[in-house]
Amino acid sequence: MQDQTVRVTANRAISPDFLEVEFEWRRDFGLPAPGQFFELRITETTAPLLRRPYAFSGYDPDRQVAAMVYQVRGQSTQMLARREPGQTVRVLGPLGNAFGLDGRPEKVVAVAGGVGLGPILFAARDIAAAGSAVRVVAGFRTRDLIPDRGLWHGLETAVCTDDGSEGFAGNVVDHLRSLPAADLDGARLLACGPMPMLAATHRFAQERGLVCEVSVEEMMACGLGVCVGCVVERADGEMVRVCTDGPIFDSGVLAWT
Amino acid sequence: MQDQTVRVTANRAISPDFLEVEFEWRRDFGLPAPGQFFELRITETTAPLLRRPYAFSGYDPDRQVAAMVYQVRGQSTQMLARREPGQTVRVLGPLGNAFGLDGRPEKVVAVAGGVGLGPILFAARDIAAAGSAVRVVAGFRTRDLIPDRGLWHGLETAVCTDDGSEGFAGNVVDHLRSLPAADLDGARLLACGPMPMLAATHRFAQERGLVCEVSVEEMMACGLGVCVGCVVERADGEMVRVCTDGPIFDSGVLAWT
Amino acid sequence: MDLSVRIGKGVLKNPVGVASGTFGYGQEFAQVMDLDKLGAIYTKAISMEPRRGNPTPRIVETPSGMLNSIGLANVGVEKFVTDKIPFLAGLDTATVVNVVGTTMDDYCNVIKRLDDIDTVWGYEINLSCPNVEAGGIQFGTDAAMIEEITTRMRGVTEKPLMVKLSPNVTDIAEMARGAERGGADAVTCINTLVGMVIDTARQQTVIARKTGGLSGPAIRPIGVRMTHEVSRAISIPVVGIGGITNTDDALQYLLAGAKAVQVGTWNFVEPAASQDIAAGIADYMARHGIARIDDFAALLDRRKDG
Amino acid sequence: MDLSVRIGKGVLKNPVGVASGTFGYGQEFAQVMDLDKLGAIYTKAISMEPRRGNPTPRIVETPSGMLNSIGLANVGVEKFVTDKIPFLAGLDTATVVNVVGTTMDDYCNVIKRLDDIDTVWGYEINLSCPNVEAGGIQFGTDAAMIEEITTRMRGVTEKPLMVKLSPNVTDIAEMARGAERGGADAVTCINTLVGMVIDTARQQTVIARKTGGLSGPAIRPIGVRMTHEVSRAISIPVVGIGGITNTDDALQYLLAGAKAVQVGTWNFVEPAASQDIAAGIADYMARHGIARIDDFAALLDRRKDG
Ligand SMILES: Cc1cc2nc3c(=O)[nH]c(=O)nc-3n(C[C@H](O)[C@H](O)[C@H](O)COP(=O)(O)OP(=O)(O)OC[C@H]3O[C@@H](n4cnc5c(N)ncnc54)[C@H](O)[C@@H]3O)c2cc1C
Ligand SMILES: Cc1cc2nc3c(=O)[nH]c(=O)nc-3n(C[C@H](O)[C@H](O)[C@H](O)COP(=O)(O)OP(=O)(O)OC[C@H]3O[C@@H](n4cnc5c(N)ncnc54)[C@H](O)[C@@H]3O)c2cc1C
Ligand SMILES: Cc1cc2nc3c(=O)[nH]c(=O)nc-3n(C[C@H](O)[C@H](O)[C@H](O)COP(=O)(O)O)c2cc1C
Ligand SMILES: Cc1cc2nc3c(=O)[nH]c(=O)nc-3n(C[C@H](O)[C@H](O)[C@H](O)COP(=O)(O)O)c2cc1C
Ligand code: FES
Ligand code: FES
Repeated sequence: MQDQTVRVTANRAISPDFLEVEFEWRRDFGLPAPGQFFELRITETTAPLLRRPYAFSGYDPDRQVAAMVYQVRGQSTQMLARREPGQTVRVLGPLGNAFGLDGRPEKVVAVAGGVGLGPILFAARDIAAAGSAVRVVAGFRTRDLIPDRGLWHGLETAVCTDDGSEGFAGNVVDHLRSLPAADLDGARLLACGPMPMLAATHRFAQERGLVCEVSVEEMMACGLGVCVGCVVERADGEMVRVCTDGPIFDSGVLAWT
Repeated sequence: MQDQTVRVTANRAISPDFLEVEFEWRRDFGLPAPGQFFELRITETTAPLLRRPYAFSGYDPDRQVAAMVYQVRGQSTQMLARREPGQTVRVLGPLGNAFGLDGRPEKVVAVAGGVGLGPILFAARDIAAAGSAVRVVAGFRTRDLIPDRGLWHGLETAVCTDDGSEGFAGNVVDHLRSLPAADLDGARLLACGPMPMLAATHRFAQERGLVCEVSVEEMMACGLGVCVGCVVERADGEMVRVCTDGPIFDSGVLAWT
Repeated sequence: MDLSVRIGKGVLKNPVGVASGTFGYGQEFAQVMDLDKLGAIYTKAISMEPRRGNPTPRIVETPSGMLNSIGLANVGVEKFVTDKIPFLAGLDTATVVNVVGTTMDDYCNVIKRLDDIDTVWGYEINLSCPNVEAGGIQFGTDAAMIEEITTRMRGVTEKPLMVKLSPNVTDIAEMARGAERGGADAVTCINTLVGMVIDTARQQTVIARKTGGLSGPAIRPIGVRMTHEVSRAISIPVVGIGGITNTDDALQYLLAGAKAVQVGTWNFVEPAASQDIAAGIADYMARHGIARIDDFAALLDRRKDG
Repeated sequence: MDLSVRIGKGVLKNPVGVASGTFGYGQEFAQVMDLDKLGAIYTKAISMEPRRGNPTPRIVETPSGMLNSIGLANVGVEKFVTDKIPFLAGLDTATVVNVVGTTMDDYCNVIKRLDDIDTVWGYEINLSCPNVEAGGIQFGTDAAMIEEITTRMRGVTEKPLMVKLSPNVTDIAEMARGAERGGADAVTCINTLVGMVIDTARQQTVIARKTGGLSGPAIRPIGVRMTHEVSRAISIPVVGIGGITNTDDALQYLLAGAKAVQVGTWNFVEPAASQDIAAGIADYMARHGIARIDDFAALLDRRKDG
């Protein structure tokens, strides 16, 4: 884990909804693993005050460049979207744990909702490179919001749209349900996206007796485990911190209310 | 007076101390006159919160571009220095009154300290164009801080350095004192710079019986005359607002303590 | 949909006003916005005699806020009547006169001088002044004193009377109850918090009078919280203020329990911001099926999704 | 030049500490900074029993600040002794334990449990909790209650005892005097201000428990002002805190009258910031010919240039 001021090397829209930023990440900062995140700060101001957590969407060890897929939501992402190549940001990481809690699985279905796509593609590429079978399921509201397909080049990917305007008509869990049972047999599910999607994926995994790893989002102040702001409840009643005990959890250990 | 979001067209260092920014200023915003100022806002954040006042250093009615010379002091000027051509800022103006309180004088000595240089050169060029005699006196700490001389191209300009490393050795008032009395006879003094320099110029003008117009700086919150934060005292005891009653005052009407 | 707000015997056509001390007497802003879109203009504080105000520096910026120590500089009530009222009278918006004094009589005398003027819609009483008769303790930090001064002012006017509350207290709800008992028609919540900035190079406070009032977005969470607390403690309307910059901020105050709002410091940053907030509120009401301002009060934390 | 600070029977090697609740128990920050550069680590609040804390969301950002409603989640004193003390004991910096409870006995019991442990340097008493024996009013908003609880704690320890003051009061100097009368060795000034943020889309407060404590640069002017006020009202040292991000901010507190400072929320933004502030203060002292921390007190507003 390192705290560094680094140069942005690219920053561009990849869909009407998503942007992708690339930035220097020297090997000696620590190699980012899929599922891990970093805390980004736009400097020169105290508003926004806190850093924001973002999941890595890829890492190129040769160029020593990391990537992240994001969506403009508020002040911090607005300011990030205006950063041009050559300008700097501050990054602290890699933080948190990674997908593959229990060792690298043999067969994986990786499910993405919204900007969850970034870490899911990172994980899928990593798993495919290690020789495991992997299938990506990515959900979008409508066809116009689907990013450049080059993004998942080389990965078996099913696109779902809520309005049926392209690919599978329905959400990602509807799609899982539509798959032949054999396709999922013994598969590990990985999921990243909004809470309701994670909950639905978890329930589906329970029904089918599958292990499901979810990447959880919670408001974070520190990202370092000290403020105790980002807790979620486990099924056993313990409060655990998303930033240091997660963000990846076996969905079976969490309390889903 | 208009409040507008405009594009920066140029923004570059002109000395180790000074930068010059140029930005769109449509004729219908109102033509800036020398001595007038505008209030600039770096958007997207509430820190810095308040706009900052800056004096125009020039206006090109053909290109419809205004200019301003500035110095990086705090948060707002730091952020401004990072603005690249094509990016935007918000500007409100033209505000305040202009040099030439009492009509256009025949003979002018225009005295600048620090970033006071911007409005002084604007005034000098304007006065020269109108056919009056004008001489510029510009003070700097040392030779290395003197900007590109192209800035005062075509204007009779005396450079002073506090350490004598170039031009006249001493401050701008020392220089005035060194001039043959005839050079100043009947001249109007214009002065823009730090308060102690304005006070010294005022005293000099009193000694010689000259009229002296000073551009006064005070902390401003609104720039519009409503907060009553920017007041200075007149010799008659009245409090007047720098933003709307000034920023240019006949030095004789102010209380110099 | 009805944007109007009833306060005592008066009605504001919409809930959005501009705060005392941040809008002068209206004139300066006419160049950049349409003043008739405002529900009310709260004037700079008016005292019986003109006041020069405090020495400079009077202003310093702080993170997402500012301190001011203007010292209630104003033209005095006579000049206000002759020089400022005529312009305000021509507007289609309520003129609420912010009143200050150093004795209870002072306050009453300002009101008496103005009460016959039709175009003075009502009063907002600024209690963050030292009471010279009570050894200089601020009018606004003692509930009994608030009740007494409100009662006395109530005796001299039937026009809407709002009491502006200081946030520099342990229990602001108690202060509000004092105002309500004294007969106020509304309370304004909040005035500035006392703050200090030190120039470490010069080893001096930046503000000449050492402390100043903190305003701006920095204090918004405090204003919203106090509005929430006060609106649950009294039954007269609360006018919410502190750090409002846009429609969303104004809606926070309305959801917290305010019936009207004021934009203060932000007028310095975006002079035309206030004119769009009333329209923004109307738009929100339309989208959420809210028929009138009074209906905001019941919306917060119904936890329909829980 | 001497950077050390005497508080009661203890000495801090330099005036810069990290605030309770913003630094965990130190361990997490060892990766990004040199903890031995700190004068003190103020631990997360410790209560007799472990506490789960409040429901989430517990945190929301505000302009140049944040609200937190962690609810004093902590591991409890026993686990603190077994799991956290060993790491802290290995550091060359003072461990100040921040203590909470809901009865006066609670507070005293935490201190009794810890007092024999050599590496516990002293205590900081967090009074922004409801006193269940006094109908839930906060310990920190009543000077008599502050005096009483301080007296009781003074009875069980000779170690440095600091009382942390709440800014949510009309007269913080009076609270400080209560602590001084009770026998405190210092006061910490300030804890968080109560604030609220409303999510207008969901018509809910963002914080699950509705209100949270406002901290960060937004409150710095309030902290500096209260430090100025308090340090003139008592003769025991004041530890200044609120919105400190760098040396200049820390110097504002020292010039206002503080003898030591704490960095809080800013640890989340720049985790290593605190380690450089002591050096920054030393540098300033060298440039201004200030021999010891005590000499800061006399510098403000001498108006040498006036
Ligand atoms: C582990 C983790 C990984 C994430 N990865 C990504 C990613 O790869 N791409 C991406 O676009 N977003 C990601 N997010 C969400 C990202 O943190 C928010 O989009 C970002 O904080 C928005 O900041 P803002 O200032 O633009 O918006 P704001 O105006 O601050 O907030 C907009 C919304 O974003 C959420 N949010 C704000 N601050 C935080 C915070 N400190 N922690 C968590 N959520 C917050 C809230 O729901 C808020 O309503 C991740 C969050 C977590 C916890
Ligand atoms: C009428 C007028 C014309 C000016 N023209 C120029 C100009 O042409 N070029 C230029 O570089 N500067 C000019 N200034 C000064 C300029 O406003 C400050 O340099 C600027 O505010 C610095 O902002 P900052 O955020 O970078 O620094 P900050 O950190 O905010 O402040 C640094 C210092 O700048 C001064 N300052 C800050 N805010 C204000 C304010 N609102 N009003 C006045 N002074 C302030 C204070 O002395 C402060 O200590 C002018 C000021 C006035 C009043
Ligand atoms: C420069 C300035 C002058 C003010 N003058 C007055 C005043 O005369 N009377 C008054 O009641 N409040 C005065 N206030 C307080 C504001 O009306 C308002 O209560 C406060 O600024 C909080 O709102 P804001 O955060 O939107 O600015 C003044 C505030 C500022 C910034
Ligand atoms: C997340 C968080 C948790 C806190 N927990 C405690 C606590 O346990 N005990 C305490 O006395 N103060 C606690 N505080 C208050 C801080 O110690 C400090 O007084 C306050 O945040 C103001 O300082 P700052 O602006 O530098 O953060 C907490 C603050 C934050 C932000
Ligand atoms: S964000 Fe602070 S503990 Fe997780
Ligand atoms: S800056 Fe507000 S009156 Fe001049």
